[in-house]
Amino acid sequence: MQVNEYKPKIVAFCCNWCSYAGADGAGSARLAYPAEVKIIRVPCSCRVNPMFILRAFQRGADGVIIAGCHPGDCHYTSGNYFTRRRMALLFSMLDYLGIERERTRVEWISAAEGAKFSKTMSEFAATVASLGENKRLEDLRCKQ
Amino acid sequence: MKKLQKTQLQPFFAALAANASLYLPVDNEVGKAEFKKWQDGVQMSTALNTLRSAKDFFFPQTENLMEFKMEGKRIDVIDTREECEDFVLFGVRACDAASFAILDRVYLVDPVDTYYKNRREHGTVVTLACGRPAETCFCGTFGIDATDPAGDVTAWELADGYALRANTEKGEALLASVAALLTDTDTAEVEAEQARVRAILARLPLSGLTTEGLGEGMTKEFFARPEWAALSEACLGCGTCTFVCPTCQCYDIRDFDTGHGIQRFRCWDSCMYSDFTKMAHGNPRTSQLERFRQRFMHKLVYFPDNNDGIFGCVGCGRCLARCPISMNIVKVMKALKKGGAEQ
Amino acid sequence: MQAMMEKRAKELLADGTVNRVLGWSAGEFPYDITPAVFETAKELEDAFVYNDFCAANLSKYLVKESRKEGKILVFLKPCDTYSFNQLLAEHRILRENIYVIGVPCYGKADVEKLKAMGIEGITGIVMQNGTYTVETVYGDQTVKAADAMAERCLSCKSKKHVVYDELLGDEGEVDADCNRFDMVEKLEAMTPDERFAFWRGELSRCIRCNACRNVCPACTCEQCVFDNPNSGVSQKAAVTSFEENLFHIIRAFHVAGRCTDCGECSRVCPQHIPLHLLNRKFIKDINEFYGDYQAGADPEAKPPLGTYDKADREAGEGGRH
Amino acid sequence: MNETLIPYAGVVTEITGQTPDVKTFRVEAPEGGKLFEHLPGQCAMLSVPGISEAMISITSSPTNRDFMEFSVKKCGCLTDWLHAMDEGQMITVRGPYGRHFPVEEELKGKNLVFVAGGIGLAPLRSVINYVRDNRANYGRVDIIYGSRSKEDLVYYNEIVSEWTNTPDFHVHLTIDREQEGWDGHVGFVPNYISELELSAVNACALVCGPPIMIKFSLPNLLQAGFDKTQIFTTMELRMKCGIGKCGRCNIGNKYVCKDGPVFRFDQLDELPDEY
Repeated sequence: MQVNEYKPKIVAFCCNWCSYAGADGAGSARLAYPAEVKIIRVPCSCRVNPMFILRAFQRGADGVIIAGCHPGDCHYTSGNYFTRRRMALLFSMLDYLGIERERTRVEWISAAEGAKFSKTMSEFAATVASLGENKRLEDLRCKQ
Repeated sequence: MKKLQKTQLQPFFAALAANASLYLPVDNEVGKAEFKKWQDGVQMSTALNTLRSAKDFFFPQTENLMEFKMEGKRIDVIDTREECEDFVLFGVRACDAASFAILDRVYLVDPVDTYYKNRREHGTVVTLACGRPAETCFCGTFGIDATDPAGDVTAWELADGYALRANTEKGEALLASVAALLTDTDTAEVEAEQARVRAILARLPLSGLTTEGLGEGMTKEFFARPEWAALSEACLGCGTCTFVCPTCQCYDIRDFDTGHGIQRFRCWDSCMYSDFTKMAHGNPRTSQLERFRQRFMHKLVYFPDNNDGIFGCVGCGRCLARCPISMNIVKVMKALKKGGAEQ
Repeated sequence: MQAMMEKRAKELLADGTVNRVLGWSAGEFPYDITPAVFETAKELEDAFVYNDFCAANLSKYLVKESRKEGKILVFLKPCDTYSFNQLLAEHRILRENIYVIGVPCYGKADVEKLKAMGIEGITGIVMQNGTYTVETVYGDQTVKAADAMAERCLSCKSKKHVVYDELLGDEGEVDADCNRFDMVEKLEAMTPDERFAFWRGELSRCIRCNACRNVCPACTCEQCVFDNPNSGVSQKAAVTSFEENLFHIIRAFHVAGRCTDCGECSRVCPQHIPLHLLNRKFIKDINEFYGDYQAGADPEAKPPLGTYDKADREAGEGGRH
Repeated sequence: MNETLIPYAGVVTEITGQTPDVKTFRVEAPEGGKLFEHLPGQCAMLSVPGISEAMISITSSPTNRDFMEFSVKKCGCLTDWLHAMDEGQMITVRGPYGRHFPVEEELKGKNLVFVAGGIGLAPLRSVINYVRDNRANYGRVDIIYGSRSKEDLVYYNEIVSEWTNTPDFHVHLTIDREQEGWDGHVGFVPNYISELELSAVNACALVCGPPIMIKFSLPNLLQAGFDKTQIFTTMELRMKCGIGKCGRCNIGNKYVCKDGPVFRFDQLDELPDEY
């Protein structure tokens, strides 16, 4: 009998202008990234409000990553700076509540950084995999 | 009448728990009483009453009603009801015991709410007469005797033990199941205890509060009264009073999409909330005054109208203790009566 | 102080400076005090009260009251003035319709503390010289006022009024050494498992009555996200532990950088959940990450989440971790 | 034991556009036939799981043995969804709920005056078709029905092809404003009542429409000689349970879902003026 290897589910919120294009870049350069990473395109990383992240966990995500333009390169000038502050506080709060902080991450990935995209996602997926299933922010109703 | 020695309390709990889940008031993390499941070593709280009422056991804050499987254009309705397990509620006070009779008048009348009925049938209620009532207590206003509560079994705490009296068949069965721990006794000790507590009840600050001038047929008299404006002025529109109330019975039905089906659940609702009556094309109760009025008119007029004069309040005093702005049914009753007297 | 306040209120009503007074109204017992609007000297005489149990922060009522006709007098305790300033900064109240009288506060009492001492059946409380003589149906008891002080007042950040038109009594001072972050630090020092267990224990008691939200002077949205049926968040029932976490994280997050730490959320919680510990965590983090900031201290100050610095730390970086 | 909160699944077998924002949905049991029996004026809770549940009046007559019909105006999440769906889709239905029009009691043997505005004709249609199918039991029938425009008249085809051809049925249509291609009456329903010189002798009136129409129609019916005990209406409020337990649809001590939705006007006078 074959034992199914645990694959974490990962939601990646990607900024339309850089990280999403970065994912494209990874694809056209044939750089692999884990299939468990599900990308949700957002107009800017600062579009992601804490509710999005929590709901992703509710709906079965084991890890959530937000990928945006490098600081200073925001298409809307300053969006990612706000993201940085908000997420710094949110992540700290999750940690305060005893929820594994490694399940959330912010990364800056430009349109040209296909390789970074691929590497970051693989790394993040591995980190989340080592944590195992998300139990502390799960919603039992959504489990099969 | 039976008697249980104080030293036999834990064995008594153990014997009850052997036949059914036993719930009783237990002090929680912050030193407040709440009903929790008994297991070996759990001590009963000495608090007068639990923070939340006991209604949860029959009308829980949330419960799944049914599920739906959706496939293409097809819908399958899945009845998820299950037979509830037998359970015993120990240490319910007279006020909460009276609230069950009020909930029954809503949920057991045709068409019967089968979810409620199921739990009601499987629950055995052991009440505990009050020994040290608080200033917020006013169950006497509604004709409830704190020294002789209803329930399947009534218990009185005495100096060296508990007196127990079965009131129903369920109660008889319960006492029979623990007969080995009980001895026969007469009513003298209980009567002395009742007399002691009745003397305290008479001295409570709200002991003089009556329902005179309230109740059936008073809709027209009270509905347009000017007092509602001042009474509701500070109301935050939260649901605290509703959710700690043992008789508040309104609910909402909502659907939750689990990703692999739809769960339809029921949860407590509050008439104090702005969306309680909101419809697609508008809200008939637009101000907090209207919502506040609805809550108290329901308890003091509408419910008696539809239930042979029985009030929708049992005087447990939880809203007096818990309202963030200290507005409550006693203040409302007094203001309506005072306003009436002045008119 | 009560007599002095009542006198000033009557004077200001009489000379037409204001047409209403927002204060506290006596209740059935010595401690169940309700915020109320008084319109006449007679109403003030009948019910106006100011004592150690006047805990409610009146500033939020001004959102509604300052939009009514005429000017309203409001009595604000030091911590309430921070909420007032914050509401002002957010354009939620109309300053020109409000006359603020600052009133001193030496810490408010919490009747729950009396009850926790086993004092029940309270019929009267005589407050004098730092002691409470509590009259009960079970006999009188004397308690030190300090022993009955509300938890939030034990770590009071400031006895200074940051805004007023008139001040009764002496001006107090900001207490930079207040130990209000002690409990937050204690939690931070725990292991994640301990923290998780702590918060599950606390938050699992939540009954989603929304009292914390509705009382919060920073929660003044016309429509709350939790009231939007399309948000997929149920407003009135924490069906699962997830929803309990979600509600409290989002509630605290939405007031992060705006919460003045008035402590009303914890005061009103019927389940005694220490909600202020969530808000204080954000306040402490903001201080550590972006420099000391006290919401409401200065209505002109830039809110920490409404601004940024290019050199800000990265999310998840640094600190204790 | 049956639980009234648990609905039946029914199939929408036919969807008919009535006006730009009203559609009529024919619902049958999956095995064919009706999901349950009802009486004219009663309602049912219609739902699409995951969207919402709402109380909708049953517009078909109980004399129809094959199916039930619901006419729904597009005005919220559930109704938007219903309007967007295709035939063959299943929905859930539970009921019947509420008190019906007293077709076998007070209304029997009487002359009937129906007064309706817009979608308000939906609950009355159930009575009208019941009367047509039991024609001998009732006297003269007057139907006064108005809407904003000709396009907004629901059941227009049924009215002109069937109702007007029923013996002693007198249909009076009106629209709010002049419109090309309309040579009928123009004006508001309440005024039309006065113009028609109706007889209140041995008659009952059934009124349903927007609150403002009901408000102005009532005095004109009273003027025409009707007593409040001769006038019936049907109401709606937000409902969740449909059985008088969830606590939100009350007006005073009456629950619209259980004690209504059909009320006689003298009964409404007993209730507080909440709405």
